[in-house]
Amino acid sequence: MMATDDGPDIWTVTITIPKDVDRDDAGRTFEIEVSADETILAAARREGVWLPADCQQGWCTTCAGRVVDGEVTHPHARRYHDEDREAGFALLCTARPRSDVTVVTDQYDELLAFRAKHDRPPGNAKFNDD
Amino acid sequence: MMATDDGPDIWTVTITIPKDVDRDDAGRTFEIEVSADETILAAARREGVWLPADCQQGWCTTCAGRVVDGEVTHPHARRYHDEDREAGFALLCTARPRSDVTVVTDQYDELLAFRAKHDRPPGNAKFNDD
Amino acid sequence: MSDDKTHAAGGVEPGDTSKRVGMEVIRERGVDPEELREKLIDAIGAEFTTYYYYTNLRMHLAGEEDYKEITEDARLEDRAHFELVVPRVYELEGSLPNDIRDFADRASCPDAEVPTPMDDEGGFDTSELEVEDILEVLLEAERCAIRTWSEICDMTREADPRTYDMAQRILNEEIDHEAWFIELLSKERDDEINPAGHFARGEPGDAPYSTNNRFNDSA
Amino acid sequence: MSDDKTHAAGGVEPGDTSKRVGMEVIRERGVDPEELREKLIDAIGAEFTTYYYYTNLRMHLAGEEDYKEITEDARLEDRAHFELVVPRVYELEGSLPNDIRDFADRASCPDAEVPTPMDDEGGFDTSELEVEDILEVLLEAERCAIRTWSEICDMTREADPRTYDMAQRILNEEIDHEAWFIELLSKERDDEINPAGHFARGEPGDAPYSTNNRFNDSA
Repeated sequence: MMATDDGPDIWTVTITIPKDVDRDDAGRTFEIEVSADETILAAARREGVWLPADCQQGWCTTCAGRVVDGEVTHPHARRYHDEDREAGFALLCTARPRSDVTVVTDQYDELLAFRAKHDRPPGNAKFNDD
Repeated sequence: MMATDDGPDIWTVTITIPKDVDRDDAGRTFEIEVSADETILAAARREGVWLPADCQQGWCTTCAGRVVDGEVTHPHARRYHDEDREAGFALLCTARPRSDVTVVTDQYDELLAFRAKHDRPPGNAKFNDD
Repeated sequence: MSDDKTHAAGGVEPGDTSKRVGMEVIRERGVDPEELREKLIDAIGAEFTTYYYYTNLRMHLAGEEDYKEITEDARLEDRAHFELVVPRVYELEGSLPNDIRDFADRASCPDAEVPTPMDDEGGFDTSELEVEDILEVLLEAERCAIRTWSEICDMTREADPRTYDMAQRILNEEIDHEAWFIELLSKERDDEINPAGHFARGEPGDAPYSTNNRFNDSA
Repeated sequence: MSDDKTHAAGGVEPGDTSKRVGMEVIRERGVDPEELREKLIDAIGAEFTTYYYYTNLRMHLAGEEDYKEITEDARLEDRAHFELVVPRVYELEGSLPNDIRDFADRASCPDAEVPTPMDDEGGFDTSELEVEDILEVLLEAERCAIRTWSEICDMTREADPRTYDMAQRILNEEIDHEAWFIELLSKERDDEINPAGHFARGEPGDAPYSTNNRFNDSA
């Protein structure tokens, strides 16, 4: 955490891109500063790290990631459940840091399967297992 | 039951109209013959007893009744649940007799409330209790 | 709408906007406008869901251009029915459900699904699907709609000329639709000639009886 | 579609209808057409649900005829977007979900509900509802749509001119819509002049960029 006299706290967010994603930055790790009232996605894109996203309202789950260490909050997410949090999932488009944080990106498929398992959208609407 | 050499069995269906419905036949009881491959609704309307109905596909529940005695089957109902049966509800538009039967008509409001209590449509879509 | 509004029939004070003469005249004639309104919501729920479901059904009438185009007419006309009656729901102090899933759940007719399971690749398993199976779903959906709008004609005939007018216009088209699908299913399944007896629509979804606002081609 | 169809890029034998050159050219250029198709279904799920939700939102902009008519434009244009892209989903060997509730659940944008609870009489409790609350829901729905179609432009720009063309045409209208609602919300909430800079549509839901088939006024 950086000391700031004015404005919100600023935290260090470590972003790990999985090795197997189909982008140039696969396998890389970035460290960025994110203020407490900024989303991890917006901060990353500002710093030139292009994380996947779509609605940016915490609904579609395209931006799903996993929190490996630290704490985030999702004040404006439209579809984020206690069980998502307990399983370590975050929606990076709405997630704001509340401590120094380490996240792994590109967890859309994983969250979709998790949601389907818990009979939650959009996972249960995407798999034809009925 | 009437004896028949050819065709399906024919059963006696006793239809009781509740006293408090807003129709001329409120409080009356009718006895009609219904063959095993005919619905109670169709037989009643054929005999001039105008029971309420809408979709006539066992979906909308407008024709809901209660089986007081005897047995019916719902081979073509689109939305009829085990718990409906256990609670004595029938959808008269699709219900066919499997014995002599006594039914009470005009149970739409009751079935709606029952469905809502069990979080089933259309009851849960009609009450704004969320 | 205040909670203490009474629903007894009768007088509306000058300038009172908490009551509508357009509803009280119905109540005075023995029909509960709130009950009618809720039935209208159910009925247009079915029009709205068939608009959706007919999209898939139409597409799967593959290789049958004539069936596809007739289904497209029915699809767009059902949408026109939804558009026609929504304002009436509001006039009767109602609204559409705040959740589209509730709208589907309370629709007065069944979901008109493609009668085959989905496969694992995002489409339908069409290996066992026959054209006549689709035509039968379409036919039964139209029959349900005929029953619904006939019920609404019954409810309104003596008490509510405005809703009756809408209901009979929609019913006109639903009866057209049943006749079409009886013709097509009879020929396809039974090789039987069972004419609908209509001329073709001018353009897809022409809705000759029910279209709202001729100046607005999108309705 | 047989189960053993391979998805490797490459040759399509003469007369082979189990593969589509229209998909293989996309795959050869590095985009997975199946993944794209599923994203298109999500995107038009949002267009379809906003078509529904804007009906209620529009009605509740009571007494604001100008806001109502602009919302009606957006409502009918979102419907046109759904109509425009459905055929593309099929071309890419997909279909709409067989349950309308699944379509809503997988929509890429949130339900755009009227931002007030329903009351016990079948309508909304409007006692605390402000015009600006509705305009904000509309604005955020348009912003979501802009993000979605921008993503689809990104996915298709180098590989799929046909889908790219649709996406950019829809995006054009979504950007119109955001500008409208920024203008209206700025004035209503902040008494601030923030012009959209557009001329009015010719008729409700004109969809100047996205309308499919000009010969079919119903699309």
